[in-house]
Amino acid sequence: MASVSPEYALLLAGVLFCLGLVGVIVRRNLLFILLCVEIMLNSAGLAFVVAGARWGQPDGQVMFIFLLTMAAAEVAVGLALLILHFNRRKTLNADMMGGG
Amino acid sequence: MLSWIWCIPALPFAGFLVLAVFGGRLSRTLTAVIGAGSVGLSFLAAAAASALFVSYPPAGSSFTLLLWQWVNMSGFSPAISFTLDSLSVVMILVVTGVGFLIHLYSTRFMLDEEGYSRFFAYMNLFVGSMLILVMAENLLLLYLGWEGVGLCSYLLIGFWYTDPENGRSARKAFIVTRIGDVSLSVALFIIATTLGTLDVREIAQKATAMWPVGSTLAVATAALLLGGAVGKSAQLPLQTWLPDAMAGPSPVSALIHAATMVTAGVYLIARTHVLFQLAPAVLLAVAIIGAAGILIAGLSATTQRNIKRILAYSTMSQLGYMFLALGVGAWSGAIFHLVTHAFFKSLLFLGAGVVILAMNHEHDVFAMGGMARKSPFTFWTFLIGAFALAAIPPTTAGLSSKDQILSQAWQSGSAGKVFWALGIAGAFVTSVYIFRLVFIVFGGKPRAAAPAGHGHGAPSGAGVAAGKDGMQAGAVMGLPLFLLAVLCLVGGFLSFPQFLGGKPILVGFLQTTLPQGSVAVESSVQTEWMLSIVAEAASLLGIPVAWLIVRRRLRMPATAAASVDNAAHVRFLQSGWGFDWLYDRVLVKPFMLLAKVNARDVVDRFFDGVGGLNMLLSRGLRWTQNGRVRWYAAGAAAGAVLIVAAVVLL
Amino acid sequence: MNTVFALSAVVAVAATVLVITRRSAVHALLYLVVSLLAVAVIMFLLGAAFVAALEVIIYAGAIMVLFVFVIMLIGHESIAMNPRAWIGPSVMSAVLLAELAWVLARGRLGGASVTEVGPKQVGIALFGPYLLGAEMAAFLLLAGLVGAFHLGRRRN
Amino acid sequence: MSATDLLGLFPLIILAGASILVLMAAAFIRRLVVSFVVTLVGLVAALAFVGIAWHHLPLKVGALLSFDGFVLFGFVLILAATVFVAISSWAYLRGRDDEGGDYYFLLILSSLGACILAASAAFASFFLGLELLSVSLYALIGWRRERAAGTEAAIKYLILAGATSAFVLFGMALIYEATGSMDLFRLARISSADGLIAPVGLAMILVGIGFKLAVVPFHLWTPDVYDGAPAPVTAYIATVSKGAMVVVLARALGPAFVGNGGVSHVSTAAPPLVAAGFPWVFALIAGLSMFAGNLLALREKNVKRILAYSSIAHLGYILVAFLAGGPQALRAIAFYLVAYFTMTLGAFAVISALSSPEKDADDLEDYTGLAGRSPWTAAMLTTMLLSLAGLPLTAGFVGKFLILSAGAGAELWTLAVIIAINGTISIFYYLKIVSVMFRGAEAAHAGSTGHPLPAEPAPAGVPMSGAVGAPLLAAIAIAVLALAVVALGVYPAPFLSIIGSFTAAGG
Amino acid sequence: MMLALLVAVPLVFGLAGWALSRRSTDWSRWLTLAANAVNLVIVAVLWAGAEGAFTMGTQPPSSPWLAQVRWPWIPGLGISFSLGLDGLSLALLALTAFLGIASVLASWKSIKEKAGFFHFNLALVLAGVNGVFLATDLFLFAFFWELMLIPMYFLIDLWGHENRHRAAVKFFLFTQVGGLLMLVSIIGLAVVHSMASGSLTFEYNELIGTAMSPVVGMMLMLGFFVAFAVKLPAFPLHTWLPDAHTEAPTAGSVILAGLLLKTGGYGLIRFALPLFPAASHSIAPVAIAMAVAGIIYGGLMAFSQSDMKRLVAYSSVSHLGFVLLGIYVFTSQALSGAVLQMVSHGISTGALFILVGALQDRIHTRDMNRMGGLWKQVPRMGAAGLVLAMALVGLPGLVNFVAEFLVLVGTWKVSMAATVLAGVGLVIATVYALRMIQMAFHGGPREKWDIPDLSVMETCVLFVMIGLLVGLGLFPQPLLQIVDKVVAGVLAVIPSGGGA
Repeated sequence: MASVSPEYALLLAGVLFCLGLVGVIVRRNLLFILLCVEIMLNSAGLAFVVAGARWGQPDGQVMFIFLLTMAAAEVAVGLALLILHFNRRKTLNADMMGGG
Repeated sequence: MLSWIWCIPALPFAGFLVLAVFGGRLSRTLTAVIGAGSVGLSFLAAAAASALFVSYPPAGSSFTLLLWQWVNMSGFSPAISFTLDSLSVVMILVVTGVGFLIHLYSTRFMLDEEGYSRFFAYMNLFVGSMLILVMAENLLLLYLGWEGVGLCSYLLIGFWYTDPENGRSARKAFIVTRIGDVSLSVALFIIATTLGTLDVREIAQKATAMWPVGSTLAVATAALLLGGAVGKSAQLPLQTWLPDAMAGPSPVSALIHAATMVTAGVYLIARTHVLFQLAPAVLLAVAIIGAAGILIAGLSATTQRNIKRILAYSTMSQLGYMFLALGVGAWSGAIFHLVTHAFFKSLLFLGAGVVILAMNHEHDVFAMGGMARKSPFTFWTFLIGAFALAAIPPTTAGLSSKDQILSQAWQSGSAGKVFWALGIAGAFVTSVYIFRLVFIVFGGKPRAAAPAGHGHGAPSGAGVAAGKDGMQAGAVMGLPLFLLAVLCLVGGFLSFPQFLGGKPILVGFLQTTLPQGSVAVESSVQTEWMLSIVAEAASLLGIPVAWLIVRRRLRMPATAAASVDNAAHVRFLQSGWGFDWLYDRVLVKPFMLLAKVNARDVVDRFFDGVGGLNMLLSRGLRWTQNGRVRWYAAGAAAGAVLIVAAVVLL
Repeated sequence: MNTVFALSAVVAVAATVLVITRRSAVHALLYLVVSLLAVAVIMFLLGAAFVAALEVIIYAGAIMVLFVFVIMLIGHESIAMNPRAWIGPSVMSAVLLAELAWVLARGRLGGASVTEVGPKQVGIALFGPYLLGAEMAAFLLLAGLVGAFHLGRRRN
Repeated sequence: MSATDLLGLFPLIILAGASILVLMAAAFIRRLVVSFVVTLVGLVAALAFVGIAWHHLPLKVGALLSFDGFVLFGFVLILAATVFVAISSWAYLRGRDDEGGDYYFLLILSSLGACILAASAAFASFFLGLELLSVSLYALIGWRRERAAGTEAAIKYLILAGATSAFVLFGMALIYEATGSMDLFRLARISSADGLIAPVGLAMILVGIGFKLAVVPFHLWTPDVYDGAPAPVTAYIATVSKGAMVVVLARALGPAFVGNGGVSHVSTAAPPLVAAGFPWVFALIAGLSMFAGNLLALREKNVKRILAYSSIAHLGYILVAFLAGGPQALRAIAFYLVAYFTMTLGAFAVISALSSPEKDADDLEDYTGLAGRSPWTAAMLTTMLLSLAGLPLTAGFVGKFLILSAGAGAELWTLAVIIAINGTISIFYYLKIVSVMFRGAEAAHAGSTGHPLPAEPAPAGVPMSGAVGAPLLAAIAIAVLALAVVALGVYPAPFLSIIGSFTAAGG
Repeated sequence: MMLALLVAVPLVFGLAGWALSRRSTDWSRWLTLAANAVNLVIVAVLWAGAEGAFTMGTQPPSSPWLAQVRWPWIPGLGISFSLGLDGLSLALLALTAFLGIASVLASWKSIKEKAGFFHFNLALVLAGVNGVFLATDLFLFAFFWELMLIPMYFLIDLWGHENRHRAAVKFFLFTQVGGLLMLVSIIGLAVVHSMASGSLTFEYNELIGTAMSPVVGMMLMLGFFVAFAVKLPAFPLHTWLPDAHTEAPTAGSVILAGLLLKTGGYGLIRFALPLFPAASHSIAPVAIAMAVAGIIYGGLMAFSQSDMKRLVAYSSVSHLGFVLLGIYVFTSQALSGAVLQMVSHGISTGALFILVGALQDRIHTRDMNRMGGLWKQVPRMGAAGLVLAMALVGLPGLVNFVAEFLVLVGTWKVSMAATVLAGVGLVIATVYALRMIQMAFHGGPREKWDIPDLSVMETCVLFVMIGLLVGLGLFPQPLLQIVDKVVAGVLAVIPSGGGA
């Protein structure tokens, strides 16, 4: 098992995180926005794993597991809301949402 | 012994209070009784007090009655206290005496006006304030009376308030004099702060002790006092209010704007003559102002059409004589002329009042005429007044006082001669304008039929009927005229020129308060004769001149007359040398403009701006609340970037 | 610095880029699965085999399937993006990334190697010190469940 | 961990149990009142156990949770607030065809999350508590499925919460990577010695915190969500989720500011965090939040949104005290939290009491003539608004005073003056509401009432009318809150000493 | 004990009146009236005591206070409920009770709707004002200071005229910004003091003489100064006043002009000067400039108004310029004059507002262009208006004259220019006062009004007030003596103060 420099892995996580962020801001489609949130969370998870690996502790992976559950819960509720919204508005365009 | 003199001013005040509170519900008779009676009683009291004062002269020949401490602070403790000395004795006698006669006259004169009780309330208030003014022991109390008479003058000028024009004149009078008052009050500040007292006698002592002659403080103080005096006494440059003040009823003009209030300035200077002696420059200024006033006002008087305005300008010019007297240090001479002037000028005004009433409130002399035939009594009394004013025998009032003034002017140093010359010229002008008036009004036959009244208050038909002639008007209006006429005839003997075998009774009496001034050096009898002969000549010369002027003017066809009246110099003189025009441009207009421009407080615009700015920011920020989740996320991301940047860089 | 890592990293990034640029949700989903798998590989390389497996099973498996269901439910619509919308965000994240990269660069690149942490240790940690955490996670899921249940319920 | 340490857990355990119980009960007896009563009992019981735990401070449960006086203070705050929200929710849900079982379940769970957040000692618990709170709120915000605004508000909240959580997690990961520690209290000791990664991580965590506190620039979601959510839930978001976050913030980062004079004293032997320019960040956030919140509210016509904006400003005030640091500041924060909770809950309680099944009472229009129709309600709302404006006789005044003294103590003059200015700006819109309430009354006198709400159901509108059940209870709750506001404003001394003991004990 | 009553009585009576007003609104009227009557009695008793103290010198020279109350309130913060009474407070408390009665009577008939709440607010304001005049704990002072605003806001916003809402908010905002800055300064002062002495306290007597650097002193002093200058109101900060005065109901205007403005002057004398002598001394030139500017500008504005209430409001700006002037020249005459001016302005302007209010109740306009020749209709009003106009002018014989004269005498020593300019202000006062009389009562009637003259009650109220003006004008000494000690005390601490 060759060594992987944590810094590069962290860098990768950073890249993914930023891509996710860009997606959240740019995409109009709520579904995509949710996807991008997932990307961000996932990259955070990766970062945790990296950190855990850096110190050789399991805590990182434990955090990743918690993160996973949280992501699941979030997605569940999120998608439920999405459907509710779509059934009413017949569109997923985020900018079509009222308020402001 | 004299501790009851407080009731001399108190009586008119009591009258005022009664009339003010119950005025509406009192019958006219009762009102008249209270109004005139209070002043009458006050006169009796004054007389008694004077008698006591003369027969048992108090220590230091002045009696002071301390009622209570007004303000009592470290370094500033004026009291409410009256003083009785020769000067105030003379003044209270004039004020209450002449005042009473005029009240008496008014009871009939005003009979048909509404606001009868209001009139007498104001008049009583005036007499009270005037008495406070002349009896005040310290300048602050004097100032109280000073403002009081100013207020009454305002109220009485505007007595017929329904006519806005009267209101204007009244306000003008109050405001212009008020300007003088401010200068006076500043003088009080200086005295109070530097001498630490406002008591006249203490001021005299301390000032002489602390201020060298001609010192800045002395000059400043005297100048500021003079400012107050010219305001009240309608001298240059604050004289413009007096002619307009004639909007008031004739008795008011007689009492306030001839006999008493306008002379307050003279009284003030006489009172504080010590300070003026410390400021020769100012004293000279007083003389100059006086001399100039004599001619400026006199010349204006020669061109007026309104009978009362003629008398008003005459008053100004006579006050000019008093100022001239003060200026040359003839304090008692000034007071003497003040007294005689009170006699003949009030007589003239009251007479004019009768005429006006008879002419149904017509003021234009050219609309009058033939009054001599219509009401001989008024004519003769008026004529006596005219003679007195012009200082022509057989009347003695004007004669002796003016003669004294001129002779003292003559003796008062180099400038004196000039002043004397001006005085002589003034004497000539005086007789010109007064006899012009007499000829026009009383000579010839009635010109314009008495036009309908200008409708002050009630249609004064009864007034006309009664007012045709003082005699027919009954004793009530006739008596004052008669008594005043007598006073004009004999009043001069109060201080008849010695070279004519007279005695300076009044002057001697005043000695205790007012030093003789330059009269001390009694000049030779020849000069005295020469001076008075010249003066007489000048006065007498005026009569034919006046006759010619009048005759020419009356023979003219209307158009020519109009063209003459519209000649530039005539209008210039009529307008009182254009002072009104000047002040209007320089002061009134700009003030009005400023007020107009800034009616909506400019400062407030600034605060409105602040509010507007907030609202603007609010609107700008609300634009960020566009409801777009992506935008919100972007905001958060931007925040993240900034914070991370801050952390990394700081 | 081995090639496998580099390769999977490239794949992950590329796939993610494709995810956020696709018009069709289904395509994006597939790319996301790819990227997740790549990430899983990296985790494996980092010696975290257990979570690598979880990544594949739960993330790429369960969660993505949820998305698929939703797409099936509501049919995928494609919403146009205007190209200029990309500039701002891209710049912003570029800055963020730069900051991050800079910070990391100032760190010790190519430093200590990683030590493998096996499932056993993870399990012990999870049900040892993190026991309460596990409980909380349970409630978290329950909350999500109930919430989704309420929201998804048809009007009664 | 010893047995006594478990005492700290009891409140949490009870909450968890209560939530399950509610779910069960709802499954069998589908009655709103039942769920409500169970919830109430659970909350009260939890409060009781807080009292017990109080005597055994400080407690530490494993690595994840630790309890000191301030945490318990937070518990009391959260639980009490939840009680009031539960009460007004009862009145609110009534007549909205809903047995409310899972509503109350989620309410309890979110409170549980808030408590965990407050008590968290490690990243894991911090993050889990945060998520528990958020995830429960998603559903609660979108509770009224029939209302588009609700759903959309929920979606927005979900997306932003998710994204910001990602920030938090990534930040945590960075810190863990840099320091090898996931101890929450390690944050305060982060310094340049830890390299630059750790501070960056902390910065990213702040994003999440800022989002929950709704301070500039993470505040943008506030008005939409406040507007869309049901009134009681809005009250909950405004109070509990922020309060919990403030508590944990004060615990985790407060120590970093203790003893230093704040911004003006960066030089003096300051703790590491200060060196890293965090004080400036906080100062900036505080100032901007005050201005943004108050300015935004100026032109707003929707009462819920006005309160949203004003809450942004109020958090700005609190941050000033937080920045000041030290026991004084802690006391100020605590008192201001209580004041803020009381008046915000009160205001929203009135709003939800006035709301009809069709729509929440959020238009300014709806309040014209309230004083005429139901003077007591108007009086209550006026009290709350005057308190929010920080006028005397109310808790708001004392609170603002304490904040200012804390700020002055640390010589944060600029911020103090900014508070003064903002206090003035805020007056404008609070008075606008008050004026409208009374103004309409005059209109009513003149015969033309504005846009009155239907008198029914406006239960609190006639609180003393002997209406039974929910309305009466809601009315009582409102009255209690109003009394509390006045009491705290008139005679705060005893309460201050209580807070003092809380903040001191085992802190 | 009695001091606390002064605050408590209006509060309790007001509440009772409100509660009972459900039965009959007269309850609220009578009770508010009673509250003020009680206060008047209390003040009278205290005054008698004070006289005794002065004559017998029983008052301990050590403490300036004639009476004190101090109960713990928030010990944790060094805050106590402490009240203190000295000559200054006494004079103003008397004024408060008196004007309270006047305003209740003046609005006896005119307030019909929600009279209970109205009188509750009235009582609350009075309680707040009394508190302000008594508080010797700075926190308590700030507390009362803000407390005054709320009921005043309601008085304007609910019972005011056309633009009442805007005016009310404007009034509140202006005063609030000052109040909050003052709060900051108060706290700052307490902090500075605690840093020096180690004990946190807000007690006036302990904070007095706190040493601090010039800069800090100036900063803190400015906080106070702004608050008081806004309330006074001093020249550039005056613009809230005309709106508030114009829109407020009669009683509101009376309280506002008669009392609330006085709290500004009181604050300056009680707090700004003694607490920050050095800073006050260095800011004096600015203050004097503001004062003079206010005197002239206010007069000019008053002249250009056609709304009678606005005219009076601006005249207040002008007259309170004298107060500011008198305070900041630091001479005993000027300072006594300033206090006297506060009292005289309170009475005269109060009376003027009652008069204008009565007029407006009858002809439903304040526009003087629609009045004119009213004297025929309502001679009593005319007469009262005339006297009060003379009060504006500062006619001798009325207390206003004594006050202004004292101020100016005191000022002359310090700044001749200021004195002269203020004198010009007096001329302008004449101009606008006479203009008011002319437009309202003199001249020909512009419109046909058929209105009743002053009612018996109104006549009595005005008669008493005018009587007071004259009485104090001739016998100001008792009042001056009461405040003499305070004046001396204040000037003793000013660097160059105590100038005879």
